[in-house]
Amino acid sequence: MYKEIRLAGTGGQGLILAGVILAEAVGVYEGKKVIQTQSYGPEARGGASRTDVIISDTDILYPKARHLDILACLSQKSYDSYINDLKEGGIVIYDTFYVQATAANKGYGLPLAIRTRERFGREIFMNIVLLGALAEITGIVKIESLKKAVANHVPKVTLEHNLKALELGSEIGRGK
Amino acid sequence: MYKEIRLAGTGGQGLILAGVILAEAVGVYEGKKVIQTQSYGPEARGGASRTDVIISDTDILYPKARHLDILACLSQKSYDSYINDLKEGGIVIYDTFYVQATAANKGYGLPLAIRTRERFGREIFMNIVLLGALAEITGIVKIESLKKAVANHVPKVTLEHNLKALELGSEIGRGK
Amino acid sequence: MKIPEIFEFIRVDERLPHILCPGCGIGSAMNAMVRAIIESGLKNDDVCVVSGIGCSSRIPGYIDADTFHTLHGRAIPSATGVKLAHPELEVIVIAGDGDLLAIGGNHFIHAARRNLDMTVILINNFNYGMTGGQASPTTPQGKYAKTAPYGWTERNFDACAIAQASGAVFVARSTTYHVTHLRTLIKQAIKKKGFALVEVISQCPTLYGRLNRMGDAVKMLEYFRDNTISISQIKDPKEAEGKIVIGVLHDVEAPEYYETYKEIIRRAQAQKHHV
Amino acid sequence: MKIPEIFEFIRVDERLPHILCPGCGIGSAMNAMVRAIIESGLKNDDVCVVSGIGCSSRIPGYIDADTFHTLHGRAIPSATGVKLAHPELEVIVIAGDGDLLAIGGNHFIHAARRNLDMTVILINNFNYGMTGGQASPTTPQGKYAKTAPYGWTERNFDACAIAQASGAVFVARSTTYHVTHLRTLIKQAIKKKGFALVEVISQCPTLYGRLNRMGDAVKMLEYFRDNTISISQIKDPKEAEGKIVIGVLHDVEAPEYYETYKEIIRRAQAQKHHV
Amino acid sequence: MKKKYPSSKCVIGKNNVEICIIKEFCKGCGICVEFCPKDVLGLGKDLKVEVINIDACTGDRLCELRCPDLAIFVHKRKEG
Amino acid sequence: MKKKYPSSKCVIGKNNVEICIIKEFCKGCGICVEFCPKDVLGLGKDLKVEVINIDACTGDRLCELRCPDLAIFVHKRKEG
Amino acid sequence: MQLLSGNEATALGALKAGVRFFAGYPITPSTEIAEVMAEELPKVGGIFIQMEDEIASICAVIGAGASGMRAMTATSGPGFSLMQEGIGYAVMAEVPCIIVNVQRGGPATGLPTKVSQADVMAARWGTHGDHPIVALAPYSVLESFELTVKAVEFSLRLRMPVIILSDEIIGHMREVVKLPEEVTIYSPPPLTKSRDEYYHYDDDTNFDAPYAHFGQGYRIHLTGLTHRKDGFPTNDPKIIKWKLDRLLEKITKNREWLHLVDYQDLDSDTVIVSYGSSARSALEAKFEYEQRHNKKIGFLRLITIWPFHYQKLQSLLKNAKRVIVVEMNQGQMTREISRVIKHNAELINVNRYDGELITPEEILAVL
Amino acid sequence: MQLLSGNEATALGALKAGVRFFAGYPITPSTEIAEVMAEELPKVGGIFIQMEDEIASICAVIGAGASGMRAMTATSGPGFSLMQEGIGYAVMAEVPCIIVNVQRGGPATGLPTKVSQADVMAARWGTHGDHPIVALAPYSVLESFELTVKAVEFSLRLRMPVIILSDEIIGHMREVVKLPEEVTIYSPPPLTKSRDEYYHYDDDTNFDAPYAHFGQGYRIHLTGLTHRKDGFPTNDPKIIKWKLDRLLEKITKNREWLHLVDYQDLDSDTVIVSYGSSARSALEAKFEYEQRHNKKIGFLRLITIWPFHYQKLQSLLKNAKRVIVVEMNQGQMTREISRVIKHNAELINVNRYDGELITPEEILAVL
Ligand SMILES: Cc1ncc(C[n+]2csc(CCOP(=O)(O)OP(=O)(O)O)c2C)c(N)n1
Ligand SMILES: Cc1ncc(C[n+]2csc(CCOP(=O)(O)OP(=O)(O)O)c2C)c(N)n1
Ligand code: SF4
Ligand code: SF4
Ligand code: SF4
Ligand code: SF4
Ligand code: SF4
Ligand code: SF4
Ligand SMILES: [Mg+2]
Ligand SMILES: [Mg+2]
Repeated sequence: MYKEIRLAGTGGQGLILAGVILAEAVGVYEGKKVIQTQSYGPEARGGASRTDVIISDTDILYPKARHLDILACLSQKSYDSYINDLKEGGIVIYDTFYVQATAANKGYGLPLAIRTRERFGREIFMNIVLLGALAEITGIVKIESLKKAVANHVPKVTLEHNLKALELGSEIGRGK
Repeated sequence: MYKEIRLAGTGGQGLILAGVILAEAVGVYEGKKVIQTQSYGPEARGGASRTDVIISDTDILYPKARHLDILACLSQKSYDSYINDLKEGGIVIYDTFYVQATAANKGYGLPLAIRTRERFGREIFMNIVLLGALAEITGIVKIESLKKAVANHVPKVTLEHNLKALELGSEIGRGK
Repeated sequence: MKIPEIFEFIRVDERLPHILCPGCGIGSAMNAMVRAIIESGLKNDDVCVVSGIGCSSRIPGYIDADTFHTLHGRAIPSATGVKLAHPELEVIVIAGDGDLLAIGGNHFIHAARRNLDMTVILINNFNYGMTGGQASPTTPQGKYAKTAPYGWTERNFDACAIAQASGAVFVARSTTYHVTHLRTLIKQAIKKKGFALVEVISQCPTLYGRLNRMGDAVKMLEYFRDNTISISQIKDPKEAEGKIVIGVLHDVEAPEYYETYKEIIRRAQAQKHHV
Repeated sequence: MKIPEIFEFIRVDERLPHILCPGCGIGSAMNAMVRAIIESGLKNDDVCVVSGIGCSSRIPGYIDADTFHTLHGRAIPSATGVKLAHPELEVIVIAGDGDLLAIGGNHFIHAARRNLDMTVILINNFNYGMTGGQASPTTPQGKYAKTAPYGWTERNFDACAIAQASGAVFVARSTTYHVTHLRTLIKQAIKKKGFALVEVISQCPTLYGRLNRMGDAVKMLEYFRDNTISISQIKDPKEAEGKIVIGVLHDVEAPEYYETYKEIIRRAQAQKHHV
Repeated sequence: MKKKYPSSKCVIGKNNVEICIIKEFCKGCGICVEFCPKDVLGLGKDLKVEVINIDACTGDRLCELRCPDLAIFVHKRKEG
Repeated sequence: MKKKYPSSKCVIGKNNVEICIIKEFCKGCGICVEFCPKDVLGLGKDLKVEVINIDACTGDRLCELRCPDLAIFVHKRKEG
Repeated sequence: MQLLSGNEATALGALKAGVRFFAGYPITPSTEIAEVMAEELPKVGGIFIQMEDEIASICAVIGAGASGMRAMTATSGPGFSLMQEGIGYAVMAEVPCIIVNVQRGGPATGLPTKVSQADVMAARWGTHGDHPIVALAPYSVLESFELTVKAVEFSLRLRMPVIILSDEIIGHMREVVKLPEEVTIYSPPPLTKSRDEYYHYDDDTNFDAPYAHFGQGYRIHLTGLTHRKDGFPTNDPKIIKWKLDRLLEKITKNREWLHLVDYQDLDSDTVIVSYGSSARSALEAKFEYEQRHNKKIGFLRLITIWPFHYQKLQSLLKNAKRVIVVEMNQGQMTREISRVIKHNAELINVNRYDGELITPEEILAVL
Repeated sequence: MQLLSGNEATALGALKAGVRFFAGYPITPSTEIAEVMAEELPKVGGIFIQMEDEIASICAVIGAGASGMRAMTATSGPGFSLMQEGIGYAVMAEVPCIIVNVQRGGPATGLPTKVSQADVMAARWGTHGDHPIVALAPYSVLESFELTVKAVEFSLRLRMPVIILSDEIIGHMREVVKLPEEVTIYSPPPLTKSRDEYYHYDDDTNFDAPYAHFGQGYRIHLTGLTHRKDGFPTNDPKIIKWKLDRLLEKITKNREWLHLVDYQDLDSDTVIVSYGSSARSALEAKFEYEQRHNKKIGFLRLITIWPFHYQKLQSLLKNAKRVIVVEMNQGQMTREISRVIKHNAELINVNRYDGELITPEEILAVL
């Protein structure tokens, strides 16, 4: 198995953290080889931001994703930039509020932003919601593993909300 | 003609200035090729200090004196360090207050310090006194040229004293 | 709409929206600065805006004038070169607390000492924004930062006090809540001949605010609103305790550097040339 | 003779006579410093003397203790490393006005801010001695220096005022004429927990004195004697005008850096280890 | 290069005050909304500023002066 | 290396005050000479310090404390 | 097993190796090292201090290093340039300490968040004067940990600064690693000489020897001026030469154990030479090529960047007909390699210096 | 005719070339340059400012250079190390300025009053990131004057900093010279484009082109971040590569006129290569040898130290069977020369690094 995953959007959406959590979930809790990298600009917020996670049974050398098995986009710019890196048969997931899908491979348009706002008032947990949905849709990681990884990476006071976000994502992923 | 001259003593005795004046006198006012270098330590006063002046009719490349035609010493340490660099037949001039001559070539032991103190109360013009004596003894430079060079290098208010010092040196050099 | 006057001084096309976070006070400070420049009667080509590196230091890139984004901490010496080459330019330095007071602290005190005519706008957001929220020389004791996970125990600088002790002729402070006041102070600083400092207390909601649970930009501005005292209102120093003191803190006259340098030129030219 | 006690603290053999000029005040300051160390009850191995580069900075080489001749301007940050590694050592920094206030100015204000326990002895001879008499941040306006052939027009620092504004807890000044007073101040500074500064007004007869026709060392000391006023004697600030104000200028209590750092260690250790 | 100015949307109130918003610049921080003394402004669904009560606007321009993103402008139309 | 101490020359006055001079260290700056309140000291032919009036010395050690070169030391011999 | 970034692993390696002093100034992409140190050092009673700039940071580290602490700082390009004077001091005064440079794009402020390997020559030649240096380049998260432990050892053995030349990719990349529970940690032998017999720079103390530090009662004198074996300044040409030779010999006499290198299939005609993150692309390219063409490609990875061991590399590359140097700069290491390859071997350069990690495809294109 | 030191001649050369801004910080053995500037600049209405340190000095010089002034600073080893970050900025932002480094012994504080040539590599590689540089080494008082004039020209033509690598011997040595009354002084062509058409870093502006400076109404933006042709920051890999190539091409496209070299008798079997003050010893040795042995010795003196023109030097040295590199360091230039000499030619190193000028005797010993 060798899977290349990219999560992309704008700075401030917490995608790098999402990548770290995903990597830890599959790497530490599911025993896979994993490598996570990121690419971001000088902006703390607002600029383009992306993270690549490669999951494999064997050693991973080149750490960046090249032929995407999974692409998740939370901004139009990132969708436009990376949709062509998607492999034939690859899975694309995107937020319907931020992204207008243009590719033939329509993939999964999900109401992540809207549902997150509905639930939490702000988009602050959208990254985690995305992870839940991605887990359900792609099966690349177990929700249980994500839960453990989330617990390692978010402040204790927000853990409950984050776990709820994961559930929300999983609901969305399951089409609910 | 190729003459290598070294003036050596301790920092604060003004020997580097003396070297500069000597170089300017022969170079600018007597049309010779000349090069002047110095060697000194970090001390503003007290450390070893020396200046080399090379005078030639042709271009001078290596700027340091190696086979001294003339050596003038105002400290025992400098005498001991450099007396062996004196050529056969070279001229050594030294101050009798500071230096105990040990070499076979007895050279010219002069009461520079004592006479300077007598005349000026302090040793402050001893460097210029030395130049006067050196000019007389070696004939390497004219007193007239030295006078002009001195005028370029000392504050106006001290010019008169400096010219007197030159005369004193020339007297000492002439054995008076 | 009719084109807002402020846009005459802004590199609107391609460059905006700027890279700063939503609600970042640096934008409000820029807003005030540009209005102060305009109200001072300066035209685009009369001004050079200089900065170091940091979020605050990104401002020059948005100003439609000669702009100079130098090295981290080096805005002031770089601006010194510009000002001495073009004394007719109004040189404005904009700098973060890290840029001006940490790595750039020495240039800051020496520029104040020399009293070369420039206006320095210090955006004090109590942390290093650009690098992700580390402690800075203005981080108050007890606050959290990425390099102060147990709370910051170092004492913090009062930039205004140091500027004054170092020789600045004009020293003032305001906040991003008090934008009208701030604009007036910047105008005064621009007008002042000599080294003038305006410290702007500003919010970094993304890092400092978040790490210290201070709420969003709005909450931070409310804090500035409610915890400020004007220097002119202080009767007993006790009243100022725990408050941000705003207003003109110091304003004196002293010979400006370039003016005195002209005197050197005069003396030198009175003598004859070597060259 | 019986061996003078001061020689216990001096690297007499081979190292003396030192490289300083005849009549240089730095020697007198060293003399006072060593006596202050001894009278503070410190032994050789209790002390580390740290300096940068300059004539003043040559002093550590003569002190029979751990001594650290660092880079130009960097005595304070280097001393910071020593002190934090060995909080039990009495760390004394000795620095020239160029070293401490020009290239080293930033470290100076930050050390004052942090209030790490150290004693800084600033030998202010109003110029860069080691490099041959250039102007320094303390050169008074109107004076001559190798880089001020037409007279210095820049304003000068009051190092004590800056130290105080930056957070120093003990700030004092004396001169090389007032050696007994100086020794007492250094003793107080050593005793003080936190960042303590003693500024020593000192003569550089070879350069500053000569360039400004101030006469020899003796004449310069006479000047110090005749133009000094003790802080305790000033009733009206006018009296101090044009005078060198000596004495303890500032003495307050504030938490020392390492003490507060211990609190961080306590907090950190209360949580569980990662490593 | 010649300067290109962004486009904005403006609304004019009864009292002749015009509020113009450049959506593209607005980051939805809410500062203008929160500190408008007359509750003239709000955040829309797109999380950006919008005018919700133009007629209350006094034209004090506090929103314009505080906006970190130069996204909102207020001016009084000359009467008549 | 073991420490070697320099040698000095000492004179003792009537009042049991001993002044010791390390010629090798003295640079002849004259500070001790000039500021000795009792004119005890002078500069010699070698331009270095020398004691010229030991009996006037009060033992106030001002010379010792001011000497930049650690070249002069004063102490009072214990009586008896 | 933990998911760690290279920067985190560097910090943990340092802690494991006994580093108990960290002074630094934040700079992307190295800052996480400082942040981990700020959190972890107090737990073990160590010192974290954020200094006012990089100059102060390196000086504080030197001060602590000279006081017997294992001390470290971490920075990136601009900060590294500022530290140069201090690094030279540590070389001259022979103070062990660790400088991590997580390379980003330059020159100047350059590309703060993007990768580069363009500080290879600055690490060797950045400070003025003749000076040797040791620099190590990790290529994985685990190696970031391991090489930091090694760097501490090298620095203590040689009494000199050691530079870790990491890069943005390595520093920010996360991998799942199992850090060793125990690592062997070097300590210099105990000082047996008394103060009277001790010379801080004696002829036999330039490596693997005991030495004193501040606070031990040896009353040592450190200076950046040229000095004698007792540490005091001198202008004596003979002693100066002795001193500079002494510094150089630390490297020349210890090349064998200082020079870490990793290689495979060097008997192939074509050998790829690389280091740091670009070596990952190079190795990937090697494997992809071999899979497609059923032909071996040699691979040589420099772990020790400096010293550059000419003889050893010459012999390792002696069979190569084509040497391909893969690096993310304009050819800095290529300059060195050009001097060790056979005269008739072809030297090919695969460079990239636009802030992006070099891709296996770019390397495959020349294979 | 005047008796001048090399440092004085450097200052006078700068004045002659129109340098009207000097910011510096005193350091032996360069200080006389600042002192002459302090005296002379006000006479011609120029600016002398003594800054608080070398970092401030280089930044002020860059500020003035970016404002259209011919600006210069002078320093020595420790100050040169401190200036590295600023030099990188000047390269990146393309600001013309002159940095004089009067070399003394290093590393660290080293030997303040003694000669060295050990900053050759630091001049090339001192700052982080890929960056080209130009460095010129005078070998006489007159050449100190002349090369400063040249340096100003090169710096204006290439829009980049130029380093003058003098040394303590050259700087302090006095010779009687006749300075030229008139020198031709380069000025960049006048700007004809309007502000709307102007790009500060357009494709055709990397050398010999007009460019704007502050205070001219062009509203330029300078940054040390990687930037587009309009000066604004970008992370776009294509543009970054364009920018770094642009910088490099300033050197690669102009090597011919940048590369100044002086030579005699290169058809001899033995050729001595040297530069700066050691070239004086080398030339003396050549003549002494020829006098004694009636056999010619080749002599090649590098005036332009950087760029190092491989092809040209290769062809100049193509007949040499023995190349003797004479320099006062541990062999820095020898590394470069080793790459241009014939494979079977012998490379001999005459080094000295003890603070003393290398003697003709030392060179004669290997001839
Ligand atoms: C020499 C150097 N050191 C460190 C950095 C990294 N750096 C960039 S901005 C910054 C501090 C920013 O803080 P501040 O000046 O307060 O500006 P803010 O972002 O808070 O507005 C630092 C440390 C750098 N660019 N250069
Ligand atoms: C980085 C650096 N810059 C400059 C110098 C040269 N330098 C040596 S000492 C000194 C100044 C000395 O002045 P000060 O600190 O006042 O000491 P003083 O000699 O007057 O006691 C300078 C500029 C240096 N050694 N290192
Ligand atoms: S990180 Fe802080 S200072 Fe920087 S732009 Fe964001 S809010 Fe503003
Ligand atoms: S130059 Fe001045 S400061 Fe230096 S030793 Fe001489 S008198 Fe003292
Ligand atoms: S203040 Fe500006 S950016 Fe913030 S919501 Fe209002 S218009 Fe938008
Ligand atoms: S101008 Fe004043 S009243 Fe009108 S919207 Fe803005 S803040 Fe509100
Ligand atoms: S003060 Fe010291 S050095 Fe000066 S004359 Fe007296 S004994 Fe000699
Ligand atoms: S101890 Fe006092 S009285 Fe005696 S010689 Fe010294 S200064 Fe004069
Ligand atoms: Mg800040
Ligand atoms: Mg001084």
